Amino acid sequence: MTVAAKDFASDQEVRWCPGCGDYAILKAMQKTLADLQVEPDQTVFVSGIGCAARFPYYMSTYGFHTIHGRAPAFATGIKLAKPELDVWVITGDGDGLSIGGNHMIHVLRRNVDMQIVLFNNEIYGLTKGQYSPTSRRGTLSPSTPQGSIELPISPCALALGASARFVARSVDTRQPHLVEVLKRAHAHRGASFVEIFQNCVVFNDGVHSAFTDKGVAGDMQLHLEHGKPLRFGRDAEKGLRLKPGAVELEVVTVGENGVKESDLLLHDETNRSLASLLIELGPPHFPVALGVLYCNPESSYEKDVARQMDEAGAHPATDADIDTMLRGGRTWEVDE
Amino acid sequence: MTVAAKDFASDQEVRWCPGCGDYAILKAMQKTLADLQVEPDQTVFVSGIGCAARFPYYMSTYGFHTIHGRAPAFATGIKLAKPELDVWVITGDGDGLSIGGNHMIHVLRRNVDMQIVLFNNEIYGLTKGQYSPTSRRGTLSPSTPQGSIELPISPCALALGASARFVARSVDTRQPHLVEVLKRAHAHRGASFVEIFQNCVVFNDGVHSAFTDKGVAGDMQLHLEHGKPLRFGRDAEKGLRLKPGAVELEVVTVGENGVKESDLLLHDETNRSLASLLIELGPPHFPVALGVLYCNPESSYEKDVARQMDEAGAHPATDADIDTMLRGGRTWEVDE
Amino acid sequence: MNDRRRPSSPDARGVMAREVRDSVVIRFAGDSGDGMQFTGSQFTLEAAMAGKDIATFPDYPAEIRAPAGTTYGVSAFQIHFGGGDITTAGDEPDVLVALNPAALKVNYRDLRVGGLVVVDTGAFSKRNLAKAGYETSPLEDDTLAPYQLLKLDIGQRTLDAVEGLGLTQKLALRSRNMWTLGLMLWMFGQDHTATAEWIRGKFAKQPEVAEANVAALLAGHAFGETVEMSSDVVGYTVARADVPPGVYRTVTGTEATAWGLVAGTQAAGIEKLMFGSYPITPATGLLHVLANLKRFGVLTFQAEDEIAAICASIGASYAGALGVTSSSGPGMALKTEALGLAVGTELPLVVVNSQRAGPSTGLPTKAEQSDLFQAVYGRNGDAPLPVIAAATPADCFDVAIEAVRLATKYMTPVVMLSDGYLANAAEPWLLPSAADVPEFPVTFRTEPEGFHPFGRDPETLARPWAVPGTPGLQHRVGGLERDAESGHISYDPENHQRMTDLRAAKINGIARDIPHQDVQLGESHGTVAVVGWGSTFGPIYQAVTRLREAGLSVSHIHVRHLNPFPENLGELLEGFELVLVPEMNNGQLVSLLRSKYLIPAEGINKVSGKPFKVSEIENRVRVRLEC
Amino acid sequence: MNDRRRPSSPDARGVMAREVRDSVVIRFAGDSGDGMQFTGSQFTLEAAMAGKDIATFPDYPAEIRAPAGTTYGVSAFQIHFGGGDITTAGDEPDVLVALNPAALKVNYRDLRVGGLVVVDTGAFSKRNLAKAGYETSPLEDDTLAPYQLLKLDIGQRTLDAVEGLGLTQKLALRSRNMWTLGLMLWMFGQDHTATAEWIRGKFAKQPEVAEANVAALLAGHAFGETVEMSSDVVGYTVARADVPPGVYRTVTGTEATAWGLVAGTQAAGIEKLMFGSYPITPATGLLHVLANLKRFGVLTFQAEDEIAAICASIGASYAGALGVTSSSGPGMALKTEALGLAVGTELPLVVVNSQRAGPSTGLPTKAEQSDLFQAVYGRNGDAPLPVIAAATPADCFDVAIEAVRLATKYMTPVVMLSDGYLANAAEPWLLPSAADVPEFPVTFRTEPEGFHPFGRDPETLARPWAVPGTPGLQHRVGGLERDAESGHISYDPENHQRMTDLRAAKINGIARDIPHQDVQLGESHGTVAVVGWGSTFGPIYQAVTRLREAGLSVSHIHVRHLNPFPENLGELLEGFELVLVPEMNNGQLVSLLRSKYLIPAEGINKVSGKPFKVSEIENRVRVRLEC
Ligand SMILES: Cc1ncc(C[n+]2csc(CCOP(=O)(O)OP(=O)(O)O)c2C)c(N)n1
Ligand SMILES: Cc1ncc(C[n+]2csc(CCOP(=O)(O)OP(=O)(O)O)c2C)c(N)n1
Ligand code: SF4
Ligand code: SF4
Ligand SMILES: [Mg+2]
Ligand SMILES: [Mg+2]
Repeated sequence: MTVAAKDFASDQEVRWCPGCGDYAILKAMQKTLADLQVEPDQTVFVSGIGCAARFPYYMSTYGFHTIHGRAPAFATGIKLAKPELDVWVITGDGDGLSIGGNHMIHVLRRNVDMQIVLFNNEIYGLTKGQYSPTSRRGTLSPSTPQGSIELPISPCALALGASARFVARSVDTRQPHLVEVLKRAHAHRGASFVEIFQNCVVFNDGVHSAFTDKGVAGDMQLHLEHGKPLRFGRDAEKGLRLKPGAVELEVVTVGENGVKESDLLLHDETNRSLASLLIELGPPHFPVALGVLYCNPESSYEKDVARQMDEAGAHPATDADIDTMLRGGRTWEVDE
Repeated sequence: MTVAAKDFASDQEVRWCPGCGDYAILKAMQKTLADLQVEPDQTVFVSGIGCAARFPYYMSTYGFHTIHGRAPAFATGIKLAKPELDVWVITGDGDGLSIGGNHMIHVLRRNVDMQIVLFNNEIYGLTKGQYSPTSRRGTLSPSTPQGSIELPISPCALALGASARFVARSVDTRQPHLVEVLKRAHAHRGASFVEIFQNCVVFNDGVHSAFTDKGVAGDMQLHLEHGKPLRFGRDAEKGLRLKPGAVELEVVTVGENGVKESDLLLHDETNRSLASLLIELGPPHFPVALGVLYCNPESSYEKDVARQMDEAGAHPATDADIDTMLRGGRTWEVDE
Repeated sequence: MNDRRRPSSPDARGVMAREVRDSVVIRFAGDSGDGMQFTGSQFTLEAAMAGKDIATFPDYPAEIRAPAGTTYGVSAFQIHFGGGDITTAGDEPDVLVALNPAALKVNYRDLRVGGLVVVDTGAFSKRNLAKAGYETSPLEDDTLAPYQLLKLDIGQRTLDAVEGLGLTQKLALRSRNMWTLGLMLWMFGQDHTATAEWIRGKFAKQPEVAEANVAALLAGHAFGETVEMSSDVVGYTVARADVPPGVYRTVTGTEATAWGLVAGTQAAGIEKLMFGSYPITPATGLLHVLANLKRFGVLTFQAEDEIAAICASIGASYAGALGVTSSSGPGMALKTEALGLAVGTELPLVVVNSQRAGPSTGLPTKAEQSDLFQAVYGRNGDAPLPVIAAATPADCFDVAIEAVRLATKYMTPVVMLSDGYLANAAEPWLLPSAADVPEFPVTFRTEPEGFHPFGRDPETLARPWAVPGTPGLQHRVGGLERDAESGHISYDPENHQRMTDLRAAKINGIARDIPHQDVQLGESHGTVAVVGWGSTFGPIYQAVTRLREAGLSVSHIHVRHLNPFPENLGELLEGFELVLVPEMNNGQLVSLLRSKYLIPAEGINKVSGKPFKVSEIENRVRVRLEC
Repeated sequence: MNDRRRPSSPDARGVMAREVRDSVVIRFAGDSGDGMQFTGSQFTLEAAMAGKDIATFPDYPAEIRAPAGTTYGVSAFQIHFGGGDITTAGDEPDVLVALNPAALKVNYRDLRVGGLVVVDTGAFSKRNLAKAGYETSPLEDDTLAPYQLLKLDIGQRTLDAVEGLGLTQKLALRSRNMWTLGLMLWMFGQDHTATAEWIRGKFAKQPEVAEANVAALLAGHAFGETVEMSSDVVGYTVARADVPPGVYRTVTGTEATAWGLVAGTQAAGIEKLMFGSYPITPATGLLHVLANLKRFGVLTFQAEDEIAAICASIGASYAGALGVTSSSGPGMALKTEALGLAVGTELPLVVVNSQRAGPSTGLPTKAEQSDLFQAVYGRNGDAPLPVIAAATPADCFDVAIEAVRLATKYMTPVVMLSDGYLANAAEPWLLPSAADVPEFPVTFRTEPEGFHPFGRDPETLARPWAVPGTPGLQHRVGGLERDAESGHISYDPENHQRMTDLRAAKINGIARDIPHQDVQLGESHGTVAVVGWGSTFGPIYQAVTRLREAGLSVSHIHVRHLNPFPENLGELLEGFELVLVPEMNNGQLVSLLRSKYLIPAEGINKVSGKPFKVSEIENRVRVRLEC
């Protein structure tokens, strides 16, 4: 029996603001799971607190709406207790990078098998619009009436710095692309990190429009494909290459002053340094790199734990030999 | 009146294990401050908890031994309250990267003017030797009797991922080098991050010897100098260059099959991508890059805060006009 | 409405008579998007300026903007205004304004029987009825039988009013709330000029929006006048309160707290107030208000989490500023470790807890008093600190000043308890002048001679405040137990005992430095003492008033200092046969009182996320007295 | 030594007579590097195997390895062994072994007058004397006049013993402690074969080290025999305890807790115990022990901090494992937010708190009982949960099982209180057999029909445990208030009241499911009840024994269940004129008792980081009775 996208919708009314980018992500997720034909009862959505974090309530799978910033830790415990479960973490830029930054970097480093999806709207939505760690300098918000002054954090750069093995990006409203990225994340064994550029219509409307608006998308989005040259532009006329002898990318136009496609850099998902170069790109001078930036699998944490359990000759506690346990070590007998 | 290194020693007996690398760092720090002729009463050492974190007690400056992992937050408050103070944060790989990882990335991102010195001994010393986030895979410790299974975190890679503007490395026992690095960190306005490879004789003896031992140092240490070619080796015969057309470094020997010094990559402290390439290097195939990996100043947080205070026409609270404050907004008079 | 009628008489404008009322309770209800909070605040302002006494209760949903028309997206604002001293927002509205079916459904049951329901019929479409879960329209069946019903197509009338300003229908309908406000202002004989001005100010950048809102406001007001003769809209005159003369404003607990903190900082002679915080409902407002007070020496720091927020504030205090932090519910839990450090290192710190319904995330937008135990006992180790609580929005000003006084005089963290109700509720406030604020200047240690970081003032047992940057005072402090003199790390058992005793003695000693407990209402001994703390002040006060009017021997005692208690509190309570303690929790103050004074105090508890109704307390006391 | 002398008689080995003692207290003291903890444990083992009853008190510094020879680097291990039931490590040592001047300086004052001091003269060099802050050698002046002094050049004798094994002098001297142990074993007529074996096992990889240690051990023992005739070393025979027959081992609180958790997991029929923790003194030991129990279904997770540790454990429970976490002091404070979520979502969880001296970082290696308030009250909101405490190292086994029973039967987090003393102290333990462990199998929900995530067992009020992966039971849980049936988010005021009441009723109901409070010693009514909890059991028990021997009407009541209390506790306490509550805090249980039962209980408090001495409690009770 097959499950349709709508089968992944829970009976709960969705409570985001009308027009919120989260609706599109919810739909994309339901489509993804339907395409993958995953079993709702084997799937768990874990979240922290925030608008994004309400996500699990709207899925017909198992769901755990935990506390602010800690979802990766709960998810780790779930995965350790029941490795066969399919675990997704839904978080926001505040939940996952402000209060939750530490758990984020450690779950990535540990490489626990789960998909971590971060909705980046560059604002604290649920608490009514304060700037977040991803907000650009100068963001006006109730807590920064003169504009924020901190350098924003790049979620993917941080993930890479924390030695994540899978890092990807997509956009809330680009359903086909988003679904593909989510499938790649799901296919990856270990912790996969997906940043979704999401629009908060109420408190940060249009914050991503410099590269998401229909008009500019072509020129401002670089769609990555492993092994393919880094091409973009309305008619894919532009491309990226390494500045000769320097560790720096530059935009070139194929055809113009003798630039051939073969001069362009090829995308290599397994090259960490290339990934970090691509992550830094963005308006006005560069396009935003979307898709799988880095994918370089390593054995996952819960698998290695299971292996050590086996090596240690683990039994279920239910048939553990308590007497052996208590008598392991020096004992003596006192008789009548 | 000048201050000597010994003037920076407090009256407290130093309580680290005999032979601990921390002693050397303490000496180097005292020499650094003496060379810089800083004023002890204008200097504050802030730390969390751990062997490393005992550091402030041994300095004749002001010192605050706070709680585990939170030193950067305390230091931020100190700097905001009194920007003229010279603030140093002393932390360990557990204090600064395990429980304290989040504050670490945010203080770096905010770029608050302070020097953060992380003693990396790849172990939890004070709690008697459990593995830490920087411990290599397979580390045997009381909590990992079968060896640790997590991928270690690279402190400098994480700092860079968190958009730190100054990242450097040195070794506990290489005093001249360490003193130079500490001076550079001190000269940098904004948050400077310094990783010191430190030896825990009791719980992780010799963990860094693959590149710190006298015998191998020459071949396994790459000393960075801005603008200079990346050369290393006992007789500086070796060097690094970019693999043609790829984002990858390779070791070459100058003189051998036509490699000229001019082929070597020059160190550029301001190139973030180069820094991340260098950070990844290490035994067995590459040397460990020491010195200033990245230095690219940006206006610092507490300065921008001060600027906004001025723009807002701030007065000291002591001569704030309370009546104006209370009457700002709609008021009305009720008369007899 | 208070039913005592007076002979009707020509009112100010000399036209037909209005009915007279002592006080009225109105509740504005609509969608989160309908601007009910704004409508309510403006009505509050106009009423206050007309010399009415006032209490308000804003009640909004946790969702930012739930889908329009759903019951969980309903936002409401209740205001109780008139003569006499009004201390609660009122048990039962006399008038309910419902701008859509969901708003009606959620609120009508609270209305007093015979009360007036004003609905916008234009919003009662099939779709909206369905969204609210109504099969049939409550306007057609007998749902509203017990009430007077006033049906108006407010939407249409608003459109008419703004016609010609060239607004889209969507935008035009945004002014429905102003039309409604206009009508209500007329109905209760209020002016509307302040509101018109206010609107023009707020929408200065969008003149057409400003004009639309003003037009709607005036139209609503005019509507009242024109239909005046018809029976279905009656005007009322509501009594003025005879309040003391002076300059007034409306104030919320959040504003009063912010201003009190600044005033306290000045009173202590400290140059900088460093407020470190991380957003959380309902504490966030304090961050927002303080972020706009830089001019007065306030520096705000939005940290990465609550732990960093309190740590940065402690760091600021260590460096000579006044460190302040604030949070609610889960965020307060995260601060407990660092609070222990502030206790151990004996640094001043003010922690403002805007309590919300728990446990865990609980009900973020609902008020509760369930963090008292946490404030007094919620740390590892014996870690005593002072705890005080505010009673009303305006009282937050004085309590915040007191918090600063205790923190700086005794070198200790202080927890100030507020709650989600106080934070958002507004009341008119007779403005104090700077001159009224008590002075309690701190002295920073500067003399190196004989300096001991943990030497103590024999009087207060406070240690010196020695700030980095002071020549010759270099020293180290930390969380490990400190030698009673030098502050150096000390593992000596006797020293630990001594320090533990000193920390306890210092905080207990504060009891000698606070006012004796007074009696709010009634005699200082008698049958029943109703003892309260925090925002239950209003309902308790009214309930006790009524009980006393009914001739019962009941007194009201309101405790501001919860740790330590005023010296005479035990003795005072001994004077009553029965001590009843109403709390919006499962019995926290009551257990502190029982433990400390061994009196058989009994709790009256409500944990529904809503404030007590006066009648609830009144009845519980009566019931207890009968049996 | 107990001074009651018996006629000396030929001992086992038929040689010259030994003096006979009921029980003896020895303290081994030296540098952190001298292996005193190891020496003490081995002596413990030998004594226990010889059928003595035993109590020990390891006392080590916070510094890992402070510079050799300094007073703050001194590590000590005290053991009390002999006949009769021994429940404390003894107030005053009869014998002090001091391997350097610092060890002597820190410890000699505790020695009973007339007691024996054994020193290694080789270690009393000028340098070491200076390090310990001695101008003149205490061996030369009259510092030790009140005691018997036995001066031996242990260093030299050790070197002689290991000569020929080709060890460096540095390495050779490492065996000083074994030589000393050998002598002490001889002095008290103990065997040494187990130790020899143990050494060979431990140093299997370094045979020369093993041999050196064994050689030193034998030499020390032989020394006793050979110098036997001389007066300065006398042998003793210490009484055996007549303990019940069976298989014994020595056990620390940490080990017993670990094993109890595993036994409890099995008793509950759960396959996996998921222990999430972050290292902290003195809780860390539990992580170390459990990390070696994978064979028994234990999975350990060292998290990045305490918050992640408890959250991962809650996640594991949510997924059907038994989630357990553990910490101390500051680490416990960090868990309070997540604890609230476990209360709200009603998931089983065991939290083991090895209490240490606070506040804040406090004295990490010293024991205290000052987290009781935090355990019972230290969360935001009304968040009730069960709290139980262990009395002795072995008792940790039963208490851990009880914690698992309550957590799984009532779907609630449970706090188990231990402390730094229990964690490290050892006692002989008559091993239970698996068969003795009670069974309390959980039933995981599998039936979709009529499944309500927050439906409740009418008996226990526990909600069903429905684990992800179970077909048809998909549901959502979280920290926002949940509908009493469906578990969906509910902002309904009545529902919040109902859920608050249910949460309270569920925990209070546990009182019906735990044993009635019994009396440990003495009558169930009388003049004085001395009420204790946790590790003060031993000293209170001894003090009450002595008071009763002195004919006073004093009873000992030990409370294991601290929240809720046993149903009959109040009634029981009513039966005494005076209730005294000794605690290693500033009065926490005493205030819970006063508040709950309105009895004028009084505290006997000690907050020095050291356990009560029997005499301290005895005297405080006597003093209180006189006046
Ligand atoms: C411990 C704690 N601190 C603070 C909060 C308040 N809070 C809830 S969500 C949130 C930030 C949400 O921002 P983000 O993660 O970006 O999610 P969004 O609402 O933007 O989707 C905050 C500060 C909380 N619930 N708990
Ligand atoms: C909140 C809290 N958790 C845990 C601890 C215990 N603890 C103290 S130091 C430390 C780790 C120290 O490791 P590191 O930072 O690398 O410092 P090192 O001792 O190696 O120099 C831990 C886990 C603590 N003191 N406080
Ligand atoms: S506040 Fe922003 S993020 Fe939150 S629901 Fe509304 S639109 Fe979406
Ligand atoms: S444990 Fe290691 S890090 Fe700590 S003091 Fe000893 S040697 Fe140094
Ligand atoms: Mg966001
Ligand atoms: Mg370390």
